[in-house]
Amino acid sequence: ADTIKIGVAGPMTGANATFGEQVWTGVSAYIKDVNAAGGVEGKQIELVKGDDACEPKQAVAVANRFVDQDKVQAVVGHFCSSSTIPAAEIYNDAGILTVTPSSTNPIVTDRGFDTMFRTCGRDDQQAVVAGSFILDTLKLTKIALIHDKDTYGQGLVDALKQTLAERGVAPVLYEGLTRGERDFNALVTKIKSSGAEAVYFGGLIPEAGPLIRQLHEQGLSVKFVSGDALAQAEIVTSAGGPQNLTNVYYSSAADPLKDPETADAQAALKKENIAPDNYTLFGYASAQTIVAALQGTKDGDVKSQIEWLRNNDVKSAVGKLAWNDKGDVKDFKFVFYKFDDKGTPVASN
Amino acid sequence: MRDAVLEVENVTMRFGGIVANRNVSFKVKQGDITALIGPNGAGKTTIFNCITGFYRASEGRIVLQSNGRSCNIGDLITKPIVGGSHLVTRAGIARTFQNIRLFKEMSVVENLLIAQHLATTNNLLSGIFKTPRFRRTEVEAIDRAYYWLGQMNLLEDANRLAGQLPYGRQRRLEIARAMCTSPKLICLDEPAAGLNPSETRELSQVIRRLRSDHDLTVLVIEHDMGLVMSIADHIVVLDHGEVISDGTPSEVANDPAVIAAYLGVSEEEVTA
Amino acid sequence: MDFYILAQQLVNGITLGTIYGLIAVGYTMVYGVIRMINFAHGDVYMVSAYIAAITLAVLSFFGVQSVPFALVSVLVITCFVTGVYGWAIERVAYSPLRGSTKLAPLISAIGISLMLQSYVQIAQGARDQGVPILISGAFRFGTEKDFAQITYMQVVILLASIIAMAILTYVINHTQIGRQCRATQQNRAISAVLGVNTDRIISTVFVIGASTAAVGGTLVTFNYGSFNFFIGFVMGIKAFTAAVLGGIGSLPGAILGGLLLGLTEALFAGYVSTDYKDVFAFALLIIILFFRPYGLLGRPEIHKV
Amino acid sequence: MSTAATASKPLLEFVGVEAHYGAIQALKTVDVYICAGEIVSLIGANGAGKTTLLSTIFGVPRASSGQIRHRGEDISRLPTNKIARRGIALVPEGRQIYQDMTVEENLMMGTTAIGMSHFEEDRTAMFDLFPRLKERRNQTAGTMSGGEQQMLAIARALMARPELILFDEPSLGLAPLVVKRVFEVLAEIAAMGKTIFLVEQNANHALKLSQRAYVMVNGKIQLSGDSASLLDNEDVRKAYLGLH
Amino acid sequence: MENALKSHLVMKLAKEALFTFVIALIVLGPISGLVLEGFSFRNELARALALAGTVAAGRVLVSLALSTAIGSSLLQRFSRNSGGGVTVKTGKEKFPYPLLALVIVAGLAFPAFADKYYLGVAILALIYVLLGLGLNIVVGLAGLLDLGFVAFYAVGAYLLALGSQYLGLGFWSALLIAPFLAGLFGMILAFPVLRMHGDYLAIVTLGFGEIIRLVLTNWLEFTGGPNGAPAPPPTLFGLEFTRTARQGGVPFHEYFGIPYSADYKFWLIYIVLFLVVCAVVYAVHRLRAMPLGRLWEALREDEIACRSLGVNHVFTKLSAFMLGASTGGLAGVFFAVHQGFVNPTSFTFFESALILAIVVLGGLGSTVGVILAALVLTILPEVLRDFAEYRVFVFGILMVVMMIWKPRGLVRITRPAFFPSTSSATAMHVNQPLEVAR
Ligand SMILES: Nc1ncnc2c1ncn2[C@@H]1O[C@H](COP(=O)(O)OP(=O)(O)OP(=O)(O)O)[C@@H](O)[C@H]1O
Ligand SMILES: Nc1ncnc2c1ncn2[C@@H]1O[C@H](COP(=O)(O)OP(=O)(O)OP(=O)(O)O)[C@@H](O)[C@H]1O
Ligand SMILES: [Mg+2]
Ligand SMILES: [Mg+2]
Repeated sequence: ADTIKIGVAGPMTGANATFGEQVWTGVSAYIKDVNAAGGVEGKQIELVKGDDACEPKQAVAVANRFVDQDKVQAVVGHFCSSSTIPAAEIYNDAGILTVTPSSTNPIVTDRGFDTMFRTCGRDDQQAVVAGSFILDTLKLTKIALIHDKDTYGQGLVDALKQTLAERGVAPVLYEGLTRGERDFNALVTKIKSSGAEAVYFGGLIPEAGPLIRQLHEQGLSVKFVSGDALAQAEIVTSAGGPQNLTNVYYSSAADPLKDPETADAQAALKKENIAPDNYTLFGYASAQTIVAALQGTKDGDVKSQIEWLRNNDVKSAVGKLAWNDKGDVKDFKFVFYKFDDKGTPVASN
Repeated sequence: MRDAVLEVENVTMRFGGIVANRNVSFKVKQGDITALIGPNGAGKTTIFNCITGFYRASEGRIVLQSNGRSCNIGDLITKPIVGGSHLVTRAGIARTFQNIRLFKEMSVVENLLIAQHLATTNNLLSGIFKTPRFRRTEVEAIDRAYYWLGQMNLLEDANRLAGQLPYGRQRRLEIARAMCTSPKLICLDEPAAGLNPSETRELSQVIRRLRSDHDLTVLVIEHDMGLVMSIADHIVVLDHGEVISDGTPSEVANDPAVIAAYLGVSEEEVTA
Repeated sequence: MDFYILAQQLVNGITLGTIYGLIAVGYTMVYGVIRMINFAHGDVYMVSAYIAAITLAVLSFFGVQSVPFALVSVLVITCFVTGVYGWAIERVAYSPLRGSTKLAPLISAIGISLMLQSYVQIAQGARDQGVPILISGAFRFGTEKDFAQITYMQVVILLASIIAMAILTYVINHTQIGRQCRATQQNRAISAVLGVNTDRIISTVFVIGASTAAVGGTLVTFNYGSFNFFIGFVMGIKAFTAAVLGGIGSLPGAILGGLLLGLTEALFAGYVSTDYKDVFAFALLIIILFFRPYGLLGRPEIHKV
Repeated sequence: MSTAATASKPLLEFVGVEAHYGAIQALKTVDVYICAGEIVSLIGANGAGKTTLLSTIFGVPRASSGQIRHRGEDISRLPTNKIARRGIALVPEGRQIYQDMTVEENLMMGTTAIGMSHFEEDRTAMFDLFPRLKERRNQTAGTMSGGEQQMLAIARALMARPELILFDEPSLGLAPLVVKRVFEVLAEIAAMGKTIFLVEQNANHALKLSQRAYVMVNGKIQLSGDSASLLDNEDVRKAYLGLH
Repeated sequence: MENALKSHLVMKLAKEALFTFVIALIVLGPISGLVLEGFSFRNELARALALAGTVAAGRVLVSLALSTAIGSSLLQRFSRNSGGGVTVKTGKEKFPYPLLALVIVAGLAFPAFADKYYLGVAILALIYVLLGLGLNIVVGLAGLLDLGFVAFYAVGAYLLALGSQYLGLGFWSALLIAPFLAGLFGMILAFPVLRMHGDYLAIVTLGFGEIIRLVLTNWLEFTGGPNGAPAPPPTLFGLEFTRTARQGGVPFHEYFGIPYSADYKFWLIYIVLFLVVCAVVYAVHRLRAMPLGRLWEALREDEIACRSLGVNHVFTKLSAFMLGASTGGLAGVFFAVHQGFVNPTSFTFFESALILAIVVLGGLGSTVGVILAALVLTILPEVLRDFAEYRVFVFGILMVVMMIWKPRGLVRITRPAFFPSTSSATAMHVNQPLEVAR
């Protein structure tokens, strides 16, 4: 073929469409530059969009389509862990390099599929960081754990619960809320009556925003800690404005914007007038990873690509990435952020 | 002396505050055609519904003598889990409705086959694998349906949708359907309503034939006094939910209470 | 302490329940006239949330400062635009199906629901949106540490809902148009013969349903401050549940059903488990319908045989 | 046929009307006219198409060809509710009262075409005509007996102060006493100067009451003429009066 | 005269266009014209005007097309079409055996020509055929509006996933157990449901479906919660379809000494599924000609009349629920084995709605219709992939359009004709009493 096809799979429709959009934006921004610079080995890269709406059923269809119809050589995706898990099996069978920008569930790489890599962290890594942040930095021990009963959120909270248990701390509250709802007042009152000093929330903005706002409205001054899903600009509007974010912290990759390694990517995005949203960066980084592997191996063989990724670093939009044998990023650095009075995230401590 | 097939004893039926039947008692004798008449709203349909198990009488009891056994309708419909009005049909009472209730989007024959399901329902597998026994019962059921269509003069409509039939034919089909459950007692609620005089005459012959050829007892509600007077052996008159008269046609027709409440005219004028 | 927690949960439940009730009204009324479960209703509510936020943004762009004025004008404009939505949807997707099977409009409604969601997503983006806090502060009862509160916004919600419901109840029970609605519900063919413009009545009902959803949508938007194109789904199912709980077709039933559902959720979440609160709510629904097959205030269809 | 009507201009006129239910043709080139102040009856066997004829006036089903003229205007394409507002009322087959409304609300609905201004007055008149309804004014109509419902249906139609009233088998399922009463009421209504178009199975009563009549067979008008002459017609007597 | 007519038409069209434009502007204006950005907005009014203009122009075009001769004749045919309902066969129709044989052969040969993507789509389509057939028993035949059908689908799918995890069940044993287990769930649901009428039944089934999904989501220890549970791949006589044996057997390709391909697994699933679908189609076809199937339909038409004929409506409904549920359970097993992984997001209310759409679009009660509709509604979203994010939008529009085009479904229902066994049958049985099981 005279082009190299790369599939980009994620939720382009449905409840999580906003993330799919970000990943797509990031990937296409990078690939555009690569193509402009002559492509890989003189071949242009062609992107194929696959919408799985975060449904496993569609994820499998998309994966089969990528493999059999579009004959892609690599895949960025999928977004949700619950989509990545069934799809990874198909890519692995077909020998296609797969890099997910966002599936943090440990199972994704723990199943021993060689072709599976991720540019994001793992829930259990993030949980360890969160545990020590709450216990050691904030020095709080009465913790309420709230999740959204979804793969990402619950995975994170359960891992944290495990971490806390290892430190001998039991949560004062462990509850799951329902995605799509907006009224968490009952839960907030329950948090209040539990006497929690910190709330750890595993979930996404649509629920995190109202939860933060309602905590404020009911006059609770607990610390609100959450994961990398909060690294989105709309948390400010969603939570009702910067004044509600004073006690909010979230962990995310070490601020890519500050990392000198990411300067090129920053500039590239800025040139295109693209907002450096969290998953735009991870999408960008995933695309960089794949292109790097393709350029580094040249023979088009997936085995050597895997080998190459295990042995080389990639300078990416989220910092320098290196992988272990499972496909997880080595020493993925999570850093905690809080918000200044304009609602811009700043590294805490 | 013939036995009573059905005994209605002191039945009272209330709907909230409204008393639709008060202390109604009458007997239906084996092989008789008994007519139930009375002004609109007298409670005729309501007592029918009690007899056929669609309502549970608030007080009193209704007893059916069938195959040498007597069964209490009230007990049948209140049996736990399996109970219900369908047991009343199985005990031998069939009925038609004041407002026709056919399976409109099914064919005429299918309407009759459904009425025979008790004889034809084999187990699931025999039907799926078309066992010989299944085929035999199915053929028998179809033949029986055609027999009743012939009896009711509906043969040419056999494979039309029931809902497409003209009203008069729908009435007859409803009777044929009821007959397919092979009842001991058939309850007809205003079978002649909407029929013209010649059709009504035909209907009265059908009813007579049901009684004579098929050993059937008939209980009929009707406002057409011509029909009632010509076929009934026995008439029960209800007014305001109570029995005001009970006897032979001539006794009832001359009962001043009945004339005042219902007929409004003397008997001669009615039969003329 | 416990007392305040209980009081707080009651406040939470009642506020939530009122909103369920407002949205449930749309289901109940539409069901009443054309016996159809309007599955697109939740998404009409979602659209109204967007319209409310857009209106507010436009008002503040033109420098409107007064909060009561902003609130009232947002409410009015949102009701109007959403009402037109209700009207248009009925014309386009349901009225051509009049007189066909009962389920055809149901499927059409599902199609409309997908369309609305997708349309809003494409036009406005998938990300979460928000509105600034307009009214803050609360009435507090109790001590500095132990207290129950009702926010001013919650008070506004309750007042607005009560007013909306009172107007609606009056219209349905005591005006010509209300009687015509009920008549059309019971027997459309004969109503037309008596001179009722049944098409207009059906449209009216859709407009009323959409407008009450818009009241709900506006209040929710101001109270919770955030929404996205997907909020219609969960709210739709909840409100539908409330409508059935109260007896679908019955206006007071919708309110009662909403309140019951809201309170159940708040108390179960507060005292037992948030995880299983929906399981409990649905189980309660099944149990109530088992003993009252027509809902709490629903009138049984008369089975005069 | 329609030329016969030139003497007094017909109030309602069917000119070559046909109607279909899906593939079934229910009316075949029907020509019928009714002049103001007349009582005209239509008799025919079950399924002849009598009800269909009445319903096409209101456009359900729509006439597939031909015209239905009211005061000389073609109304066959008007929406149903507009037709009602022209002073035509129907007492439908099977009563069709509002089951869940009270008797009184049913009467209120009857005024839809003219508004509520005469309601009190007309209601009193109806209660005089049907004292039974007065007793039951707050009962849910669906729980009343057939006869009571029929009276309510007639009263409801009268509430619109119509000029032309269409009756579809008003005696169906009624006790003899009530049938008598209904026909008395029909006569009273006629005496008020209203035009009546009566569809009946009860040919005897209908022909005695009306001035002119039509006989319908299989969707076609087979016979028409003075009621008195039809009463003497041998075929009519045989088929519809049950006499030999 | 001619001119007057024309200008009248033009006036009418202009009015129509203006009206549509104004309505479209009110409806579309705010959402597509003013895009929210933070607490402020971005002006896209040009887009809104363009959209409203397009809508108005479309409306005018449609009106114009309909006012032409061809258009109006189309419209007439269209309205005729939708008016028709059920018809009875004449009894002379020939059963299309050659066509049937062709379909079966083509179906069996399909994997030989298709790649994995087409095969995957075909498997999904067949799963929905199965689901449609199951729900058709409940909704189409018995007339019970079930909005929680997905519950039984979930039961089947989780049976395989959890069964293999806890009990060591494999694909084949799950396939055998699933109908019974799902049927049992159907029975549990049926008891509270059967007292209810019409739409109350709908909400209770919806609630049941949600309860099942919520329990699957919340009961972390048992079901794996949102993370779901893996489902084992199928085996054939103990041979596995994985690259290396995992369930303690021999891999298929090693046994036959052929190179490994992931396709074998899908071939097996497809063939088994196809045969199961054929069997279910046959069973449903038979059921409709059996007393039980007829009773379901009678119950749909008039429950009171059924009771007056001695039909135990409770048991009859129960049987419909259970058989429908069983079919749904079967479909679930295939889904799980095809996905290799199940989690609650596959069993949302939307899934129930989609299955219902299949049944309604197919024509309530029509088996052929359900099959067609299932194929259309599963293949359509795949075809629409080229529309990218407009996919769902277009799908929604098509759903509405299809309903308006064929409100009674793709296939018209016909009723079988029956004839007596002999011409003199009507004279028989005169005094032969019916042997009724009392
Ligand atoms: N389900 C019900 N709920 C309330 N009242 C009822 C119900 N069924 C009947 N009634 C009342 O009981 C009385 C008797 O009604 P029923 O239908 O038995 O009269 P009927 O004698 O059959 O009259 P008709 O000859 O007009 O059919 C009526 O006044 C009616 O209002
Ligand atoms: N909704 C319908 N769909 C299909 N066919 C119909 C429909 N209504 C009536 N028909 C058919 O049209 C024909 C005329 O029916 P119509 O009801 O007008 O007769 P009718 O003279 O009023 O009879 P009846 O005395 O029984 O009231 C009948 O053959 C009937 O089967
Ligand atoms: Mg009666
Ligand atoms: Mg008629």
